[in-house]
Amino acid sequence: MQARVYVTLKRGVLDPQGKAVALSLSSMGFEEVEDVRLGKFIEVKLADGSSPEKAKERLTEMCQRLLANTVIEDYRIEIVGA
Amino acid sequence: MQARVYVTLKRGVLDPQGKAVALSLSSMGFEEVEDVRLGKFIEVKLADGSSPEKAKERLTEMCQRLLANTVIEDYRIEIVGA
Amino acid sequence: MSTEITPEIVATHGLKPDEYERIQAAMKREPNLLELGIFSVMWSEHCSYKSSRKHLRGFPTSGPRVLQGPGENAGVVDIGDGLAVAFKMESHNHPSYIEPYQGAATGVGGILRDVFTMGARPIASLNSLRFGDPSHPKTAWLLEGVTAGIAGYGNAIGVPTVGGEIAFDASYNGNCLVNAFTLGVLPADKIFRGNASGVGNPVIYVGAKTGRDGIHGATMASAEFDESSEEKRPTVQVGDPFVEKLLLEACLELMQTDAIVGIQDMGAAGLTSSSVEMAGRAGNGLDMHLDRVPMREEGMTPYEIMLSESQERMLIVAKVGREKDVVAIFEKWDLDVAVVGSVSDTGTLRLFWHGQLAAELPIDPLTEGAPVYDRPRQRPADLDALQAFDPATLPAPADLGSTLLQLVARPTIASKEWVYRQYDHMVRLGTVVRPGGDAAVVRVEGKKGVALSADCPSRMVYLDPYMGGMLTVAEASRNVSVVGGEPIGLTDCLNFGNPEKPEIMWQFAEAVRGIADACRALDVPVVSGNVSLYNETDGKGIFPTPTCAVVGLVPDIERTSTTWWKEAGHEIALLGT
Amino acid sequence: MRFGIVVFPGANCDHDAYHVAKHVLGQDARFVWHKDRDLSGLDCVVLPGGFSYGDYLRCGAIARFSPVMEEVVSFAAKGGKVIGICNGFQIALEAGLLPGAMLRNRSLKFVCKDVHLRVENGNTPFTKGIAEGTVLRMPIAHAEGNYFLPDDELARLEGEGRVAFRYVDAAGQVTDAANPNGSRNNIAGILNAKGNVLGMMPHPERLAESVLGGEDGLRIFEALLGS
Ligand SMILES: Nc1ncnc2c1ncn2[C@@H]1O[C@H](COP(=O)(O)OP(=O)(O)O)[C@@H](O)[C@H]1O
Repeated sequence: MQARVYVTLKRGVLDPQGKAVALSLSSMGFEEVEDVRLGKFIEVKLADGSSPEKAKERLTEMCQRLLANTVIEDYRIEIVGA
Repeated sequence: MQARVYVTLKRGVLDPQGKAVALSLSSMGFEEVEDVRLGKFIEVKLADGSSPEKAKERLTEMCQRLLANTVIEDYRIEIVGA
Repeated sequence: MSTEITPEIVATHGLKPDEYERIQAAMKREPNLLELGIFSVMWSEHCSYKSSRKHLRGFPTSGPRVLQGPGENAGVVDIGDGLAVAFKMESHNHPSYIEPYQGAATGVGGILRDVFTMGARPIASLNSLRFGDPSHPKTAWLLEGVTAGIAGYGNAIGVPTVGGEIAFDASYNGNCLVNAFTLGVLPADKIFRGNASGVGNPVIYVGAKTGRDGIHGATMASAEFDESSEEKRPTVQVGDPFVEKLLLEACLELMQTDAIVGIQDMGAAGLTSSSVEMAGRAGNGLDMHLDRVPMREEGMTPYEIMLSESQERMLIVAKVGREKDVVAIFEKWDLDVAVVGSVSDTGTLRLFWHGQLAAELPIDPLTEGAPVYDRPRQRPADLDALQAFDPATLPAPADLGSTLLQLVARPTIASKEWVYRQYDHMVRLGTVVRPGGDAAVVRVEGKKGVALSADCPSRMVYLDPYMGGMLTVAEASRNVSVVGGEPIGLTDCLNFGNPEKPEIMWQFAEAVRGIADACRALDVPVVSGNVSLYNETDGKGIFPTPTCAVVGLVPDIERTSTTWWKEAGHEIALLGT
Repeated sequence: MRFGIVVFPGANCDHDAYHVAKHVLGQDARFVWHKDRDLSGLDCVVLPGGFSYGDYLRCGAIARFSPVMEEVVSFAAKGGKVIGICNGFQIALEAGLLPGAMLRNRSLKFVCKDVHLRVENGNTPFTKGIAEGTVLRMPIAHAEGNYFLPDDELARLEGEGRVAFRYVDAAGQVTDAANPNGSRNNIAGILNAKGNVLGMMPHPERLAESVLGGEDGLRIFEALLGS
């Protein structure tokens, strides 16, 4: 089983990286770029044998404890290939 | 219009961060974790007025030139909310 | 702005009922919410030093070398040949406990700004850290986050982190300490101050845009923690060392011109403290148009703009007609810049929002007129028992060798290489004596250098605050002198518990008295410092930790000494008692 | 010799490179602003260390789009000498001046310390007069110096003698323990095919004065002067 976790900065939290990337894209000629936010994309490979529900529960715990910094970040979990 | 870009390390390129995360997860009691790969999740807000096809083309160019380093990284583009 | 000010609103602003009465008296009317917010920030412990001010007056703050004592963004000491050094230490304890990486990072960013606003180029940083028991579940997470945050910010901006200290003790379990020090060099005759002089001069905002970061952080830092504060998590400030590096270069470039009369960084309490303090020092007033402030988010209110703690921002007062020089330099460095107001002779701070007057406050009550408390003090009842303990009554260790090994393995005593390896301690080509010894030595110019050390034997301060205060100064001065530096100035960061408790207030007053007496004895003036109170969780205070950083002048950097044994056969001597 | 030191926003070793070129070596040196394009009269362009654009997204990724980089690429194509140090090496990789890419250090931490380098090719403008096999002490200070190149290209790089320096122990042996970041084949510095572009993670400018602890780094600059 495979899980995908998307970790993004909370709304309102400064994203220095995104800002720098947006600026650089528009100075490279991509004027249509209005905003860029940088987050993490985490692929987790899990041992088979558990249900998608159970897996999601465990992933939530992993996010809370390690994968995301919940003071400034939100996360979203997707279970694939169950 | 909004685009999402997923940048991941190519298979075969060692992922020191992913390895470290996998190790700490299993030492925290998440023994079901077999492997972790860390990538980037980039949200790009685009000015309206272009087609999703055109947007995808532009995004591909952004990835090739800046968002991904194709020596070590792959990327995938999703256009949403057209 | 028509919110009615209820006792609850007053309380959530950290103001006591009698303080609110004083505000009404000073205003001669009810304040509105924006005005209340500004008072709450200016009268917070963090900005007003209301519990500590009385005691700090006992420090010796002058001397032949002192060019600027306490009261400015940083202290400045003459080092001869037309050069001076500016330095200060600041705490970022509460933010670091909530989000260790960003808390520590923005602490470094803040102290750097304090130094380069004086016109000094930062050349070295130190930090003094305290964490809980190594086995406490949060300790490792805090330690990793704090050191990574210091590294992340300091390395990126390119100022070497050359030393510091770290200690672990259970008293810091719920309240880590992160104190950051920076020193910079400047021409002795070109010191910039946070002064809004010259009626009619433009007030200019530069740096990063304002967001809703850490609103109420300054009042939070002055309130004791309880279980729920981890829930209440305010919007944490995120640092951007890249923007700060641009801000540093742009400010120093601007200071080469004669376009500005005053400059101050927006630290905790952001636009509020910078504007009020600059006006206060000059005895002037300020008019500001808040809608002209560069904003990062939509729908921000004047209240949020005034209380935001967004990082990497500065307020500048320029000479009339020189606005374009300021704008040109900041645009060159891709930074935001906006003329937001002007200096007035009204003695009041007037804030406008799209042309409407949104707040009008007299400056004096906000600064000089802030409350000063002589809080009750009492010697802790258990101190006699603690002091009566005679270590000689302990049985001698059976195996001295293994006891020694156990001792050197204690995290507080063990090598800190794990930490300083993560800090770029060599950038700028100045680090003559690297971390790992008693004090670092950094080249200033030619053969001239400075020796730097930050110390605090906090257990000693706990057992005897007066003696502990003296020992703190003695230790830092000794560390500086053994590498070849003559102590010429000191900055402090006084970390204590809740000053409303008489025992804590007594510890504070005694420690300050000890520091002051030792400084007098060693002829080392206190030129800057910072007070961090309410370092308590659930009623349990930390060890009193009045950290001191001493700066020593090294006349010849080729004549310094280091701690390690050099060669077999050399003789070993033991000095002192 | 005339050195030009590029100033990228966020670079922080630009003054260090300038100091060594100008004050330690007594050579002509000038800064080149990243938005300028004038490299005329320069013999050697230095891409200095630091955190250009905060190292955001990837180290060097944004800086390589600075206007000056187009000129640096053509300067190198015409045989001009270019040395990229630390972040400058990363920028050179992103710009395609040199092959490969940098990954995070395997420790995942920033590491600042002295390491030992072995000179692998003594026949370059940057190592002339230093015998192959010479061991030099030099500081590193980076979080992403874990050099990566796919197998086939790595074999070619090695075969063409384009590895300039390798991390070794004090005795000059290539060991895993002496590898501070996980770089493939302990690679610390590489050359382009023509040999006029050098990228290296260690900072030669940081050990160029005895009062700072050593002068091994100076040898690279001295080799340049003699070339
Ligand atoms: N937080 C820190 N940051 C940088 N260097 C540190 C830090 N903590 C300790 N060091 C360095 O490690 C060395 C030993 O520290 P410490 O054991 O606290 O010294 P001492 O016991 O002599 O006061 C010193 O050189 C000090 O500067």
